[in-house]
Amino acid sequence: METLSTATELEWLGWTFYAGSAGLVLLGCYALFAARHALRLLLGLFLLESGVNLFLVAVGFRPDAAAPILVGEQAGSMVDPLPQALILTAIVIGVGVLALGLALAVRVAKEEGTLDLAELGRRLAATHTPATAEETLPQSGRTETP
Amino acid sequence: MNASVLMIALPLLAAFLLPLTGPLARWVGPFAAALNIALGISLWQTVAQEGPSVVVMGGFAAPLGIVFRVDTLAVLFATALAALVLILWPRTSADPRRESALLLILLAAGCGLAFSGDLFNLFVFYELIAVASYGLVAASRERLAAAAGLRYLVLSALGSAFALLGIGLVYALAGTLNLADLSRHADALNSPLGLAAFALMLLGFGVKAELFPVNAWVAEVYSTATARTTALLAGGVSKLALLIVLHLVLLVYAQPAALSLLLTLGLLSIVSGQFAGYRAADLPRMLAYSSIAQLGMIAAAFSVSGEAGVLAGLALALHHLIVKPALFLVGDGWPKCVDSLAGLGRAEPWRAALFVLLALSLLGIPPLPGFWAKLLLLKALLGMGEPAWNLAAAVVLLGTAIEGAYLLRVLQTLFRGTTNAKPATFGGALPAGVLGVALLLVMLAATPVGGALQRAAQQAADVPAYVADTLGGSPQ
Amino acid sequence: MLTSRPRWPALLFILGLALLLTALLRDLHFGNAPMQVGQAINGVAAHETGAANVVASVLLAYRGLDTLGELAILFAAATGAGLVLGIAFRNGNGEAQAKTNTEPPAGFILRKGADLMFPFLLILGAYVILHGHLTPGGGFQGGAILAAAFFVPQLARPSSPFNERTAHWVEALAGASFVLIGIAGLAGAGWFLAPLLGTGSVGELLSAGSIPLLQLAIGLKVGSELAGLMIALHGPKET
Amino acid sequence: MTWIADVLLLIGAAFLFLGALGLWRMPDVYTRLQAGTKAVTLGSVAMLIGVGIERPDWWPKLLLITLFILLTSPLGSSTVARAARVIGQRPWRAGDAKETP
Repeated sequence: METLSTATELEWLGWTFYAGSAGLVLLGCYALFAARHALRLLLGLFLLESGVNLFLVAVGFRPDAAAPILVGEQAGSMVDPLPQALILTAIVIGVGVLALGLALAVRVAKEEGTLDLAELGRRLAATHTPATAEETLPQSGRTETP
Repeated sequence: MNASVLMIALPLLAAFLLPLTGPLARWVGPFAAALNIALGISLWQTVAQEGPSVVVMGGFAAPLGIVFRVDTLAVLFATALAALVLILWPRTSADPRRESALLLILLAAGCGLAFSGDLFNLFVFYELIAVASYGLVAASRERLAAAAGLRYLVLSALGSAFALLGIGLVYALAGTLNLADLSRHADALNSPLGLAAFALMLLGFGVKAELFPVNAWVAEVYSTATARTTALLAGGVSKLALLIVLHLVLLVYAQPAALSLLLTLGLLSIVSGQFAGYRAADLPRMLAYSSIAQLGMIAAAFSVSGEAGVLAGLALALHHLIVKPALFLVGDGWPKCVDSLAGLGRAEPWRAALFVLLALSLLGIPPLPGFWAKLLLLKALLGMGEPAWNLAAAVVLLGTAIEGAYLLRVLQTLFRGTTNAKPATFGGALPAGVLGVALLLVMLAATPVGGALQRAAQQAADVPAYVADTLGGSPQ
Repeated sequence: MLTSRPRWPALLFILGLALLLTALLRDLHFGNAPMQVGQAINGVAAHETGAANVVASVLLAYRGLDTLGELAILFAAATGAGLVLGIAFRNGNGEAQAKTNTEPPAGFILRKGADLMFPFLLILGAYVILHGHLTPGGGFQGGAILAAAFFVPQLARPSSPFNERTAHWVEALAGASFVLIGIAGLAGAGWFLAPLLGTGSVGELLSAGSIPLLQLAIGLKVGSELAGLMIALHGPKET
Repeated sequence: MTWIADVLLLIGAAFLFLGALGLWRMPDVYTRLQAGTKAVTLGSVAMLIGVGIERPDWWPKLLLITLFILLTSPLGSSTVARAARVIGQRPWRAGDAKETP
């Protein structure tokens, strides 16, 4: 925009963008590490993806440049269109993965009655291997197998 | 050369139109896969005569548009994947139409991964394979298959987000996404930030390639998905993910730090995979862990810059592509627990004999192809002449010893005692037999196969030719 | 909630990651990334593709193959979801079936609102799709609006038939036509997804070669796909 | 004129923040809904007006967006509230435990 000219303003804007995207990425990572419920994990993934997308848009930013859409006979610089196209693709990919994840969660909830992924992992580890299951269970503090 | 595009477009077209084909739906998929094999063979001949070439999408030349690089390596992988998909086409399924569509999409995306010369395009095809495989994994009627699929999806999506972040960093630093163009601007990526981008991409693409920190999904998915899906993921998809890593290492990240990182992850995969395989008590899990270790070896081979490493990795990859699916198929239907396999060697001699053949080749017993692949790997690792790579050779030998211990344990169990259980139905007899015969053929035709691999490795490792082909040799 | 293990390891990890990110991002100069490809595209896009919206020309001309892959991902996700939910509802011993049948009718507000919005959403979706090469928007955005247009009435009147057969046909033919336009480019100009029909003059509705056609194919495909996906997640209707 | 726009944008941001805070701090579905709807609607409309003062040539589009928000936001929240009531969610009373979000 035309109001953005000084270097300090640009720097501030840059830090805002970077801090925003890094914050979203970190928040998403935290959700993935701390939460165990499948829906929360999927939400965390979505946050993480938003952070990545914000970063990509920030990469294409140019001071004093317009949106990459030609209106009439316009001269002057435009911001980088490529990252914008990339994030459009990335957003659609994210939606597809999220939808499939929700569908899987519906099936898991119907079949297993829980959406705690750590618990499901424990059940998965115990499916066929009575021998190894006993080895791994004590460290997680559980003794009974559901 | 445009056949390379058709190898992607036609399976996608078939997948989109599949809901409308009515009673023909059963035949569309295998037909498209067979067509892809035919296209691949014709491409192979063209490449053999005219050398590698470049296909430009939409007529927009690189680096603005997306390009396909058609060389021996790419054609080899695309054709091998098509053949694997055809061999492993499911006979029965919960929902044949949807499963066929997913398999066709996997086929198209795999060809795209083999040919594409654009970083983001590779990411899109990688995601396409990932989404198709989530559906295929969950299509199993096994209990907990959906749970395994969900955990797999979460981990894989985390990896993909990291990979996308890495790609964004690459674009921020170098201003381009075309691999050949990035190769020209490789200096811009020779910084901590560039290396971080590589590490992020390695984490992302390493999920499918079963690399060390992000392979927690492997055992649980492979032990719940159907045998054919497992065979396809372990045999085909993982190699294609490593192919991306190979392109990155050869063209863009030839810097020592990146190579050491890849080597470290590969070695950690070998060690963790072999030890976990040694501890595993059931057969699918044991095979899954062994698969992690084998892919670690391929990654270690790719970390050797230059032709020798590519050749070794290629030989290992193709060997694993034949052997591991066959092993999963042979083991399907047998009791899962290793201890209950006792006596099956007498009850089902042919099946057990096939298992022995495959296991020995996996281990690398001399006349079998697996031996030559491992020999090439050791030669390549020692050829670097640096301490880290010498250590890697020792780790590979150690891994082989552990692998020998657990595979021989299975073989011993097979031929010990007798069982009064009825022989289980061998559903995968035909595909497993075909793969076994292919292994024997490779053993008999070792010289021509070796020559072809040599040519593929030579073309792939010739970076200046790649750059000149793609960018038209134009000066900067 | 479900977490019984301590949170501080995760927090510590995140803190470390944050420090790492800050250290790395300091090297990245905001606002002057070397956008070589982007600059080059900005310079030639209008001339080469005839689209006023440069993002659309990147999406459908320069990187058309990405968009085809993206379309296939959405298709794969919808197919996979159908597969997974089909198994889930079959295993669910008819309980799910019973639940959807006893679902209470939607309220007055929702019914009236849905009726009120349907035509507007339809027009908006069509506008966004057809002007994709001129203004922000395009097939994916418009397709999502179309999907909402058909899904909201479905929420308001669960018993009214959503014509899945038609949706399947639209979905399949739209997807196929994207690939066929690509193959037509291969046959005509020698390149997959090569622009057809000439570029026209920048800024007019009928311009930009095959981009509007591709936008239309994407819009219809995404619309039918998302509507089908949401209805599949909503619960089984028939079969 | 610009300072009016700035004030409106600030008001909008403040209400959006309060809406988010309410979504987090309120004890049950119904109270959360009202925080998430009323405050957010007011916040976004204030922001849109602020943008409209800054950029007078965008008025028609902004007006359409405002109308759309005013139409859909209450529709959505009333539907969610109704669904919560139908499945038997009891409104929160003083002394009840706060629901975990």
